Amino acid sequence: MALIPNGTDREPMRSEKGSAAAQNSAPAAQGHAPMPYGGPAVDDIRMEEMLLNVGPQHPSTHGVLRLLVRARGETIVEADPVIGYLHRGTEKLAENLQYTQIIPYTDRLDYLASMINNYALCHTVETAIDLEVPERAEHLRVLVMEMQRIASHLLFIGAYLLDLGAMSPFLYAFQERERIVQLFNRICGARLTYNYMRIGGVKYDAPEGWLDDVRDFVPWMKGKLEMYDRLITGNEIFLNRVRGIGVFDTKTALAYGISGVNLRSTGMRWDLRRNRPYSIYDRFEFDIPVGQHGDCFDRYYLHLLEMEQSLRIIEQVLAQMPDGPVLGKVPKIIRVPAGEYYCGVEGARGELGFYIVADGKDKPYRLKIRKPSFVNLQLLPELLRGQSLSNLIAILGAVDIVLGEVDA
Amino acid sequence: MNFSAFEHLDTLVFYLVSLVILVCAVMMLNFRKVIYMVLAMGGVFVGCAVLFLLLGADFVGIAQVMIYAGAITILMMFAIMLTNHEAVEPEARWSLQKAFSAIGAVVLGAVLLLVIRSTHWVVGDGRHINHGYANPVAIGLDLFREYTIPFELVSLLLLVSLVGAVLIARERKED
Amino acid sequence: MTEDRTQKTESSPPSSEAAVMPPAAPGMTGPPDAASAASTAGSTASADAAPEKASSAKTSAATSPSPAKAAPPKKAPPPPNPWVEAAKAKAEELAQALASQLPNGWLEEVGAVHHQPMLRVRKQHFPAVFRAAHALPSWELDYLVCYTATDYKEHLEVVAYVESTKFGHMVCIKTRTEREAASVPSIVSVHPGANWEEREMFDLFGIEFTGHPDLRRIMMWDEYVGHPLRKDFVDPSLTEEVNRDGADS
Amino acid sequence: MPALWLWQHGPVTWPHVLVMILGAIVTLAVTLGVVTYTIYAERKVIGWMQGRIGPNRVGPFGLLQSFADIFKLLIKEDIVPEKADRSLFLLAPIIAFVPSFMTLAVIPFTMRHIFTADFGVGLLYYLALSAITIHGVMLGGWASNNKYALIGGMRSAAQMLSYEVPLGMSLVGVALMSGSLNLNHIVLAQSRTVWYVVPQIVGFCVFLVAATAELNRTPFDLPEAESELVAGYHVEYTGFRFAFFMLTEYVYVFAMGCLAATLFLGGWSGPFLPGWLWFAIKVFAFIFFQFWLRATMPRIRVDQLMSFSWKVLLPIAMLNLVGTAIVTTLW
Repeated sequence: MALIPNGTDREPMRSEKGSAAAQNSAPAAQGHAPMPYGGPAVDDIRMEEMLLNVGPQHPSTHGVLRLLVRARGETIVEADPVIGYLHRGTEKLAENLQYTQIIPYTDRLDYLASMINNYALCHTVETAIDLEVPERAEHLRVLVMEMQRIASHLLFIGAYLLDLGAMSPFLYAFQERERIVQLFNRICGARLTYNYMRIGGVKYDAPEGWLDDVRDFVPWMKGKLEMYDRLITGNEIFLNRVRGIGVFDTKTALAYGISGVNLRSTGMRWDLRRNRPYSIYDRFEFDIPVGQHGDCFDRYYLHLLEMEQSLRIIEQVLAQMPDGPVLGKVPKIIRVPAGEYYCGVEGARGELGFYIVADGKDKPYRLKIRKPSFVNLQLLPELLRGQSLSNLIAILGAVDIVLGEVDA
Repeated sequence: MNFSAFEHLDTLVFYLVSLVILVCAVMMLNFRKVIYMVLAMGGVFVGCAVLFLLLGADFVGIAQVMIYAGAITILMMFAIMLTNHEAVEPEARWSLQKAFSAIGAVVLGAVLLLVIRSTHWVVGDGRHINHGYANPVAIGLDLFREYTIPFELVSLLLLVSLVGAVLIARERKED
Repeated sequence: MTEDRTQKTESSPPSSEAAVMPPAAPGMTGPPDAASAASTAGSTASADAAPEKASSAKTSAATSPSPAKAAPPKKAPPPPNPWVEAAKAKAEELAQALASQLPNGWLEEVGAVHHQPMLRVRKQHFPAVFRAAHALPSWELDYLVCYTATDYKEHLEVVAYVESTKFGHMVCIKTRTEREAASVPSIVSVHPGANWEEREMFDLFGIEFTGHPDLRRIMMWDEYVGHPLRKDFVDPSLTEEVNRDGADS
Repeated sequence: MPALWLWQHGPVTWPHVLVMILGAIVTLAVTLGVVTYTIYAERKVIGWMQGRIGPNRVGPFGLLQSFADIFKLLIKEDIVPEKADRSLFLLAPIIAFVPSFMTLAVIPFTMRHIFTADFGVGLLYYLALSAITIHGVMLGGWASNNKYALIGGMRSAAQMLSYEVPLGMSLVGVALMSGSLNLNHIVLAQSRTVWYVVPQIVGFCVFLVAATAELNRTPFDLPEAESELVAGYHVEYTGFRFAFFMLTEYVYVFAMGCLAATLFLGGWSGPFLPGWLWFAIKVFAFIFFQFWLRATMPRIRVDQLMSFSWKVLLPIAMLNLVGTAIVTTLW
């Protein structure tokens, strides 16, 4: 956006939400009061601020995010994310639901990584009631979670490249993702909101031949990853747009509670699968790739590398997949003893945690979801401040948020 | 009016285009919105270009479209769209100054008319009115043979103004 | 029903005979057997080494469903749970370390939530505790993991889990505020990432965070009345008054 | 009879006018057909490149898809936003479209200008006319009273103006070699020697890049970058006014293809096949190249776009021009 029309006091996209942000920022957009000696000073004309309303209906805000951007010339003075358009009150709803009934609601949080959401909740409840999960179930869980991570990262790469104007990677990514989704469809009968996991295991065992198909999937996917690497990583235009853009360091990231790829891109080796081991991740060998510069390119590239590591995990899971039941001995009605429990797992976008306050009944007294997208999104205003408007989309895309999760 | 005047279609086109130019010019003066004025002015430029074409001065006509209708009008639009200004000009009011300028304009018009009437114009058949000098080769030869020094001087002038513009822009930026 | 919740939380969840082979509590990187009062050595082990240790000891790694642990929960009064004891000891240790930097009366309770050390502090000192804990050498609680509130009907409780990315400690720090005109000092100055979480609590619980740079609603719209996550919240659209208005119009 | 078509060499008479109108109609019909199937081909080709099928529902192989789309656009409601500048909003698509179609008037589709004009300064004519379209785009963006549209319009204008300079510079090399600005003469000169893509390869590369930018196509499609500006200058347009803007774009793709074929690829000249077929093949090669780019490239950033034009493309074009001038003089 090279040419920002200074001094347009027109406001075609009004704030639907009437938020304080809009009201606060509006006077700035009205322009300065006339100078006492007549016309405005030259510098005033040049430096007038413009209010740009990005979203909530905008192709690149990945849902219903709205960004109120105040720009001076080409430079962003302040960007204020306005969220809540998709707020469904999951935490409140959960207070009136039995623990098992909450699982389908978690599907709708980060709808690109439903399996991991399922797991995070089940894991927290299992930790709370000290429930044992059968081996096979645990293996199946890790299997689908890693596949889910690949599916989610694929979508990130596709959507990110689409944000940057390349159309094909999006469709390519969807083809690869489709294969994972088909596999999920066969194991749990759904393509997006799986509701596959249960407290104490998983709902269905893998159907016949399913594991073999996953086995076929792994080398195929490896080839595809190589293709992505060749297709995208070396593209000069792409590199020019993402290198050195949206940089932040580990200190900032930790201060803001950033997790996931966003944190690892700064060079911090922090992955809950290693740092706070859960499930059976300690049995597998895999690396935690980290970035060096903390820029958008690192974030893009880490997604690629993480998919590779997920494939490694899948291979190992398949190799040691045991037989047995897939659902443990679970009481009919799950009552969690009074207390407070917090468990975080490494979601596709960072630390996904469930905090449960239980009062000994079959429903949580309070359920809080530690939403990685929500926390990561907080950094966006910092990243955008002082940046040129043209980088807005590149930075926003690389933070990788899912609005279903941000708004919960 | 004699219909035979329109036997030559050129003449018909000439009158039509002249009408368009005059209408555009009058509209430009009457519009209250600056952007409309620029657009009307663009209409005048294009109309003049057509007149050049009618006279067989292809190169001049096209250059007119390219430079005036293309570059200059766009530049004005940019200036208007990028700067803060009243979208609508205030209503014109009569003042002494304006009265004088009106008189001045009328006098100028009269003088021009007189000069035009008193000049002896070469009348051609509408094709070769300027002796084939319309084609770019002839113009180029003329420029570089007969008028080399003025041409270079003009170039120098433009260069100076270009550098000046860059300097002014740079000084502002450092503030 | 929940008045003595925090007291209850100290009593361990139904435990197993895991004393023989105790699985690690989530977030606790120190090996459970080292979790005596002198667990400093174990917990100051470098962050890189700790997970390695955890992963090498397969049985102790999985948070709850450790395959080695087979016995069902007992109904009988549970013996003191080793992880809870360890967490309490760790909390004490932290409290002592922090005490020198904070004025008297900052601490209200030391204990454990589930398997994590817990400190309940007076709300006036809430940010100061985080600042001190962040600066404390050998603790460096620099990462705000989870930050939220709960409505206990008599009071509101603000809960924060902070973690040390260097040493791997995870500590729960709490404070309480009254429900009427609830207010807690903001910790945004220590953990900028608390910004939105505090806005969310302000929005959904009605807790005023004093010193917050930009306290306004985040999920609900500005004209919205009420705080949905409070237990006595009734959806205004469901009340009779609104319905009658709707019928009239 | 051929004299009838060559109206430029004599006074214009009424039969000439009829012939002119006929020529315009035929050219319009051909252009509309080409545009319709360019859109179809684009969707199909990009579909294949992305492992999709592309349109295949309307008519056999989806051949009538574009007609269905056009029909849809024609029967859609013509919405004028309330806060828009109504008259300019209505006028802008016309200002944009008319010059685009007029540029085709000088394209030598075949050896003899049957339906188009044999114009002495055809090359300049093309450049001049295409500059007028910028008015339409800018006014459309401004009149919509929408910030995205305004930014899109501004970007578009700035981009088209910036790239017109290297584009023009790259064409001067061809003009120098052929010694003419008449497009047909340029083709003739090539058929006598060699396609100018060979001696003017640098110029051709500059031309390709500048033309892509001039057409606002990937990777230079910033004015309508949907991920940033939603749709750019025509974001508020619907129905047939939107169709006009789309038509303008694709007519320019066609026209630019014609220009590339004429100036660098030998126009209608070629062995065995009839001239018009050669011309069509060359034009389609250019258009296909545009599809290919669109399926491959991400979008360049706007500041990079500008500096690329002024700091990279223009110096190269200049050097090429100087080199060509030296070589032609010494020859």
